Amino acid sequence: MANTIPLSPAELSYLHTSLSQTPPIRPDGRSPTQFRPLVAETDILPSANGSARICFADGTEAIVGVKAEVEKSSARPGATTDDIFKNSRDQDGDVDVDREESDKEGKGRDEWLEIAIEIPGMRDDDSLPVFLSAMLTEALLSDGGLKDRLWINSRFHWRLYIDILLLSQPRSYPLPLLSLTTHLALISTRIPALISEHDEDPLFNDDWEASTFLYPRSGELQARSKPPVTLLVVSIGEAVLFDPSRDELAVCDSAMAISVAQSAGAGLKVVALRMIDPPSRLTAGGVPQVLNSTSNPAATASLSPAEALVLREKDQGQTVWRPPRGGVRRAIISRIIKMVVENNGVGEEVIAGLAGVEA
Amino acid sequence: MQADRRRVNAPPGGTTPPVFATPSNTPIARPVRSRQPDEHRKIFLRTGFVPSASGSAYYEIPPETTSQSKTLLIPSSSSLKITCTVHGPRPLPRNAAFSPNLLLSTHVKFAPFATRSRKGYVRDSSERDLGMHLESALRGVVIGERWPKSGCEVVITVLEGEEDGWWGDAQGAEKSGGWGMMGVLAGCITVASAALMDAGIDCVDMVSGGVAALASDERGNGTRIVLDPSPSEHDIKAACVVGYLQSRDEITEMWMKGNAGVQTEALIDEAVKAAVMTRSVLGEAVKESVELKANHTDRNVKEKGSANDVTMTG
Amino acid sequence: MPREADPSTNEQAFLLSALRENIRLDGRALDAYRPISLSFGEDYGTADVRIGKTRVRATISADVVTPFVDRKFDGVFTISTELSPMASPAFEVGRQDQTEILLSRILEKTVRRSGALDTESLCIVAGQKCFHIRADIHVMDHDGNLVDASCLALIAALLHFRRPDVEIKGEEVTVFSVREREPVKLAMQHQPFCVTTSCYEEGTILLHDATLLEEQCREGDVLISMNKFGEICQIAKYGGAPMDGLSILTCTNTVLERVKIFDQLVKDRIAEDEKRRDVGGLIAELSAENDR
Amino acid sequence: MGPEIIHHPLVRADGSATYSSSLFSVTAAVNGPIEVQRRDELPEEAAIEVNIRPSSGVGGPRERWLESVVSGVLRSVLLVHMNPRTLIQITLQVTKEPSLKLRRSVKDIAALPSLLHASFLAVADGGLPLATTMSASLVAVAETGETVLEPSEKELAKSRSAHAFSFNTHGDLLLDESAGEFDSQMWESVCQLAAKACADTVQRGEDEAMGNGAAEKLPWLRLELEDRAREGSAWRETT
Amino acid sequence: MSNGVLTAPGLAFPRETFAKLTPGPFLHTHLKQTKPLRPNGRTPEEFRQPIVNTGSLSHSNGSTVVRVGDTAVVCGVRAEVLLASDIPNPPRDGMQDEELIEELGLLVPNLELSTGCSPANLPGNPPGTVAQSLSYRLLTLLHDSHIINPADLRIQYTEPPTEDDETGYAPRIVTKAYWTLYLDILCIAHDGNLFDAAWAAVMAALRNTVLPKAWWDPDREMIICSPLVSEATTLQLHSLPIASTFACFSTSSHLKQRKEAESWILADPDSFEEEICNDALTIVLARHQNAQTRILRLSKTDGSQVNAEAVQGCVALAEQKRAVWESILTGG
Amino acid sequence: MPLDTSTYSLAHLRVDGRRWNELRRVHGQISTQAAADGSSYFEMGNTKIICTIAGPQEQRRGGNSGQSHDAKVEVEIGIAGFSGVDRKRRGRNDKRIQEMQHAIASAFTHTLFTHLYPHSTITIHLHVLSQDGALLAACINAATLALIDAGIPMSDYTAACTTGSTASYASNDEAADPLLDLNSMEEQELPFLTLGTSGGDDQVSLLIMETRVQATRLEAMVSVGLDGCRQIRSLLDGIVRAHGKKVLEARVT
Amino acid sequence: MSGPIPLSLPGQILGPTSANAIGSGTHIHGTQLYSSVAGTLHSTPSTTKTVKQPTVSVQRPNGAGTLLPEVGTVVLGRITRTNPRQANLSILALGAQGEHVCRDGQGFPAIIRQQDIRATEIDKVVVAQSFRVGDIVRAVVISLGDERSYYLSTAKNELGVVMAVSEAGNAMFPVSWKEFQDGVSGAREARKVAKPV
Repeated sequence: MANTIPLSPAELSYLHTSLSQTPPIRPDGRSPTQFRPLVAETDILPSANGSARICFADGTEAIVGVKAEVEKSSARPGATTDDIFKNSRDQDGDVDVDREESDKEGKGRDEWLEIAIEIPGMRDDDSLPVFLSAMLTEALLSDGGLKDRLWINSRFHWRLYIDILLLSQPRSYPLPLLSLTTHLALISTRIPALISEHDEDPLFNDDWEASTFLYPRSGELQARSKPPVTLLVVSIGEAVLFDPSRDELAVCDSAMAISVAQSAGAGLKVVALRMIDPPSRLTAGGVPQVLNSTSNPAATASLSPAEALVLREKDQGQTVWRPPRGGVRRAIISRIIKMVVENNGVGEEVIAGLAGVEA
Repeated sequence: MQADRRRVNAPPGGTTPPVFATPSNTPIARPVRSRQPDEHRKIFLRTGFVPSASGSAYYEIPPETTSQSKTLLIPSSSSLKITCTVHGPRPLPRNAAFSPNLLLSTHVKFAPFATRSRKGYVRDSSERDLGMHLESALRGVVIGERWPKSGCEVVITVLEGEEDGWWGDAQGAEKSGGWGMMGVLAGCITVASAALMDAGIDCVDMVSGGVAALASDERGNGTRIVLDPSPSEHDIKAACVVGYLQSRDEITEMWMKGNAGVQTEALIDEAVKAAVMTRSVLGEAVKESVELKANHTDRNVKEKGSANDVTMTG
Repeated sequence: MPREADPSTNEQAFLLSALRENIRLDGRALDAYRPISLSFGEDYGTADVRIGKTRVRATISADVVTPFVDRKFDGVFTISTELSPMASPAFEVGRQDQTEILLSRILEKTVRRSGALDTESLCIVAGQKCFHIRADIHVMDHDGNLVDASCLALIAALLHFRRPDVEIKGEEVTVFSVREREPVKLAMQHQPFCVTTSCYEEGTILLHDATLLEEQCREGDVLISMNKFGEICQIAKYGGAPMDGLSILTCTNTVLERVKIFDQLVKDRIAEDEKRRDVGGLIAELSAENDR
Repeated sequence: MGPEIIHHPLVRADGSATYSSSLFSVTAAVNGPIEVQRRDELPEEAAIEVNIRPSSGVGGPRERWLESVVSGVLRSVLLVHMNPRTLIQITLQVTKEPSLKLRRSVKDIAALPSLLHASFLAVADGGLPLATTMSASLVAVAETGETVLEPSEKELAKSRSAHAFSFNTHGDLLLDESAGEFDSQMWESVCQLAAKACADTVQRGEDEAMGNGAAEKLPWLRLELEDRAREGSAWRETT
Repeated sequence: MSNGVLTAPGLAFPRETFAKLTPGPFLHTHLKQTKPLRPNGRTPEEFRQPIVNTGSLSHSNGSTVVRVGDTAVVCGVRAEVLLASDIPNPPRDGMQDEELIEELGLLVPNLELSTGCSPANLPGNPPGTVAQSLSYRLLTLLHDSHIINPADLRIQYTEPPTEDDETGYAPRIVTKAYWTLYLDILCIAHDGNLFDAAWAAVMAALRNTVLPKAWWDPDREMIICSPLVSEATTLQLHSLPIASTFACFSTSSHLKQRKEAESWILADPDSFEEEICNDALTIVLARHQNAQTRILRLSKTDGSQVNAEAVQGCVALAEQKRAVWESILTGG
Repeated sequence: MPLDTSTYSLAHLRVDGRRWNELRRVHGQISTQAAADGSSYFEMGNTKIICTIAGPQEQRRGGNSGQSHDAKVEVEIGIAGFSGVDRKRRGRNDKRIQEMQHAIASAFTHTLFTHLYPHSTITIHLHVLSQDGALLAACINAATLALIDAGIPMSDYTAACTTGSTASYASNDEAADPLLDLNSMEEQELPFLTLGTSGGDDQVSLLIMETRVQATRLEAMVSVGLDGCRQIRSLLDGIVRAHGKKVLEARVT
Repeated sequence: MSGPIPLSLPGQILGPTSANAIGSGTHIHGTQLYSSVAGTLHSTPSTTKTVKQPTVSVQRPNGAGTLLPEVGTVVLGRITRTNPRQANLSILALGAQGEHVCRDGQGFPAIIRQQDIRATEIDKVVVAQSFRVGDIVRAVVISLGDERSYYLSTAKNELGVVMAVSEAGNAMFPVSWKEFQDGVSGAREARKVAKPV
């Protein structure tokens, strides 16, 4: 993360100790699984197929616009011709393929979905935007449903552009904000109804009322047709915190982004998970009392760098702050996964919360 | 018609990769996994092939020669060739601010000829993303505070990348792809780790990469978990890469894609197994180079010898 | 890296106080231009313009390309303005700065957008082949008023240029080299020129053809492009000191006068040049029909 | 016809010159010694930056290569150690090229002498400290095997090999770019021919038969330098 | 002496340190020995032997890894199809065949240095002057040497006689497309004299470049290729030009008398030598079967120490090297 | 589809039902975003802009930029991919956008009291959410509001609008009538200019025209534009006062 | 050395911290001492009474002790520019005899301030008479300095210029604590000379 942490070693170790209590004491008094309050609205842009805006209490604000355009499907370059298409493989696919979708199943392509993230003061090939869009893309693609729904006929498909604008300088890691906004925007996204048939050039009903939702709401699909959400989780000692603030990120042992989607059984499934390099690793370590040249110059003057190192090492971040080393234990990871996916766990809570927005 | 003014450009007409048609009389079969589900492909790893760099390493998973590789121009099974050089610790660039720790930066680039469809010269988002993954894998390992106000670049060139799927498979590239990338990442983690050792930068452990995948079981339906999957051999549903520290049983980097459902944790455990296997190779390679250097230096003390004759083992 | 040094406070004060008495440091009248010279190169399509110490050279070149998919019936016309340290050490190689962006934008609007060059006439086979006319602006010396000079050079060069002749037989397209066939002129629809007016003292003092020093001291400027028929092709007043609407309108009149002079100048020079290289009256013909 | 030299055609640049041969015409501008960017700074020398701009289009690998060749020659001519930690910036604007279509390598080689002469004259005009005077010449070998000094477009187009040479006043070989097909004897003779041609441009009263235009250069340059010196000391006499 | 210690009192630095602190004198002390020996243990006119390894890249039509000492380059050849109809300004019939490749730009060599191959080359940067110059030199040399027969790159099609043209006409053969060869050269490890290595890599890669059988399919209106190895053809090269590069180390300086200066010519310089040497001389020799060797390219830049005789000497050395390398490249 | 320009005459209505001298609906909000030093949301018809201000703050990537001691005004325009009819992304270094940025920056450099903030930067971020004509004008108005919200002293509002002229430049008829505040469809068909005023009594601080038009028509266009700017100015003023009122009330209670 | 040297790889346990004092190339995790570099394992018995455990350290095989300048490190560098207040140099090698050579081309940027050149009569020091661009200097690191340069000092006898080239371009040798002499012309030039060791 580009922006540097404005906290002193003392502050860092204070935060760390208070957060590693059980239960952890968060600076803003939230419970470990609690999210920060936010204001949200959808369908704010006439020119887009779907849109949403979310504003966090700390003023960070994001707008997402979804636009769908018809595009001619191109034959893959370098591909082989018909002869090979014959021995296409088993059409296994997911267990729960409903009729209406089945003919499209497996026909969608990754490149039909394009996510672009703009963050003020950053070029779009800076690491943060790239990382974020990669994370959101793989979450959306992981359930084949979405891209399959983009299939129109063998010659044409929808191209879905998701443009994500962060309107404010990234105060904290903007991932949750962007993910939630995207979720809302996609839920509200509508696609014109197709009136042409089969492989002829597609014709659409220009009546907006007739348009269908990209994530169908009617019927038994209800359960499975929700875009995924990506949550940011950090671990500090034994504690696990959701939607961490910047300060909390600055002292965490590990951070990970975990994307969940609703699966048929109304339960949640993990569709993507990746660890994030926590900014805490770049923080400055504190100076142990024994090494404090101002308090006891006599002692420190004689010390060679090697000896100083030894003393630091011995301290092991007990008395003063030391940037975390190593990674995270498997036990914690599986605990996090559980907290997210379990029935009425954090994941469901969040999705339910967002569902309320459209009302 | 936007020509790159820093390179020799393609003819203005623009070119397309060849399209192949297989005569129907020559059958083409998807390569089948010959090794056990929990068996890793052979890994070749060497360090110190770029003497001018602080550290360097070369990583290779040689392709398995199938019957078709002789008859067909198109490679049926995929392989992996990765080089890595480490420069540093060295002074930070002029514009950089003071940093109390080692600023480790990673850079992953595919060679234009590394994949079936030609790669561009500038890093695309997937390559940048790979770099980020690697960064989080390595930053957890190096003891940064021992290297104040200095930087360290880890540069990786992928000469040959894992396939995303089976070329003959009409849907291969269309099903949610990027499986190859995960194999590449595992390789990057291991090779970078070796190069860091070679550079002599303090690390809490030797991090090694491992992949496992949840693939549909070729024999009958259902799924099974396989180590070190070669995407061309499997129909992958979900996969997981880890950067694993064996001695502390910790994970510095994890990347999971697809829906593993209830098997999620099993998948992670398998990936860790794979990482443990690569670690042994890593250990061997590093030991070897250490011995080599040790003898070399005290030989240098005795009779002066050119620095060139013993390196270049890769 | 080395940036254009700002004039000293005294220098500025001196220049301004002189202006208040309608005196310019080089003794010109406020609306007067420095001596202008226009000359052409040996081969077609290169024009060399000097306005005082400012010197700009425009070179036109043509080659055959495939047209853009969205404009099947148009040829391609691009103007490149890359400033080099030759003009002033302040210009860095390969880094486009404010001056360059504005220069290229103004030329773009004045010449391209106003349809001075008939791009449809550059089409050879719709959607397949067309000419790509490329104009390179080389600023050799920078002593202010780059825009006017560049625009003048560009128009002159375009008028002077001749593209290779083509022949279409069904599918077959033959592009003849200069040696094989007499190349043909470009189809110009009108000749716009740009005149920059610099303003001082809250827009009360207006002057033309500012030198670099005068540019550094000015409060704002208005760039107006017109052709001799009194059509405005472009106006650009980017912020700066405000001036009242009327004085802008009056500006256009003085600009028109200046544009007519430019137009005549180019015409004469072209004529001279053609006389010089005229062979068997062929070109006389061409120019004749061009006047119609 | 020999080359045509316009001295000090530009106002802004510290030194400038335009050199036109029958093939190319190049305007060179020199700024320097000027402030250098920290990353290019050399502790004990002046950095030399050459920038070549084609008459139409933007520069590419070809220009970068020509630049490195030209700067290589200039470095052995300029007394770079006299202005350490500065920059000598040379911009070369090509304004005329052969109209005939030449093989790429031939065209490049043909361009070198013009580029070198133009930049050297500009550097001299800019009053930068020089270790020696240099001159360059172009030779082509026809299919028949005969050598042609300062060949025309047509001769180049038909040549079997093309050679660009540059020598300094001591007769040291500063540059040779030869391409085509030839053997070492041929190269030997071409080299001698070129050396002679370059030498002629450095002695007064050279034979006009030579017709090598660069010949007029040195006396002109010498006079020019003398003028400069006189101007420089003029104020002494007056006071 | 031999381990390069200068006659400065109280100084016994390790070789490496001396090389770093005072490279010039360090090299000088080595060369001014009665039997000049370079710090890298080679004699002045000694070349490094290449190690060539071809066909290792599965996604390339042809590939090589060439190692010369500690310089290592990888070259991959990728063939793509250029449709004749896509060429905006196709060559006129008048043009002689051998210029075709240059005219159409069918060979596209690009050398990549920002691979971390040395501390000086930062990753991610676009090609700098050095890389661009090298790429361009490779390009022009490829054109000048005429090693590839343009016919091999043509994909032709025999048009069936249409009813309207009277019978007895020979069926018209048209070139529907051309093979374009992308030669990407990655420098993996950089220890001097990149050009020789890169050129050798290109040669070796082209030698084992395999082009699939390709034909025009009038129904699909596209070029179709056969994936069968049996039907593919290997590229034939007319000759095998070899490049030899020399550097010159000289004690001359503007501060000293010219006559005081001594200089040595070093064959195949490593990067340490390239740093402190001035002149650079590259000679490219080619030998057509049972003809005598000819010079394709001779370029001498960056200095004033190498005179004509010296050049002739180098040509002789280059010929020796050419013979050796040719056998290695063809053997390998 | 080309508009039938004949239908334009002072009597008739425009395609969207407006009269020739009628502005589209203008709507604006102030301090919409807590995180920014100043912010605004501004609509002209279907053109929607969000503006945020950062600064005055210390100069980024330090040092010799700006030899002058006054604050430096920087503008960053981001045009959202979904803002247009069909989706397209503009690169940061699109020259048209850079030109707009320059125009806006130099317009405000003159009205803001930059001398109060030596060696500092005032950055204006403009996010274009939806465009339907008068893009530059809308940006300027949005920036004015946001700068007021940021509390940066200025000599006066800068208000901007566009004016066009009926009958495309081809025909030379004198019967051409001026039009106020064009939408994107009209902009495609008719010559138009963007006018920005500041400092009262018709002081033109910005005037940009990119289409070819007879000089004789300019006068009419400009005078209509000046009138339009007066209207805009008062609208902006209304928005500011309303907001100020709200704030004060909030204080009281 | 005789016999196979015991090797150690990062992450390898070297024993409990209670029984081993930590040395270079190692780190502590929990109660155990771990290796942190790949290299040769050395255990040196304690010298002082206070600590009884042996110090365990892992040394990098290529003999490089430190890779970075630390406070107290003696370094060798070349002067790149001088002004009346300070001399800039780039550190090329670490260690009194430059045991570890910096791979990187330009080396670590460093500064010797006027007051750090000499131990005595600090106020009288003239930078131009102590260093010239191109001199090779032996100095000690006194602070990590600012974000750019390390701060060095030559305020010791054995520190200062060790190699220099005269204005005539010839190698020189030290003749006094403040002068070098041109080997050819015999001309003398002022320097802060390092006492030959």
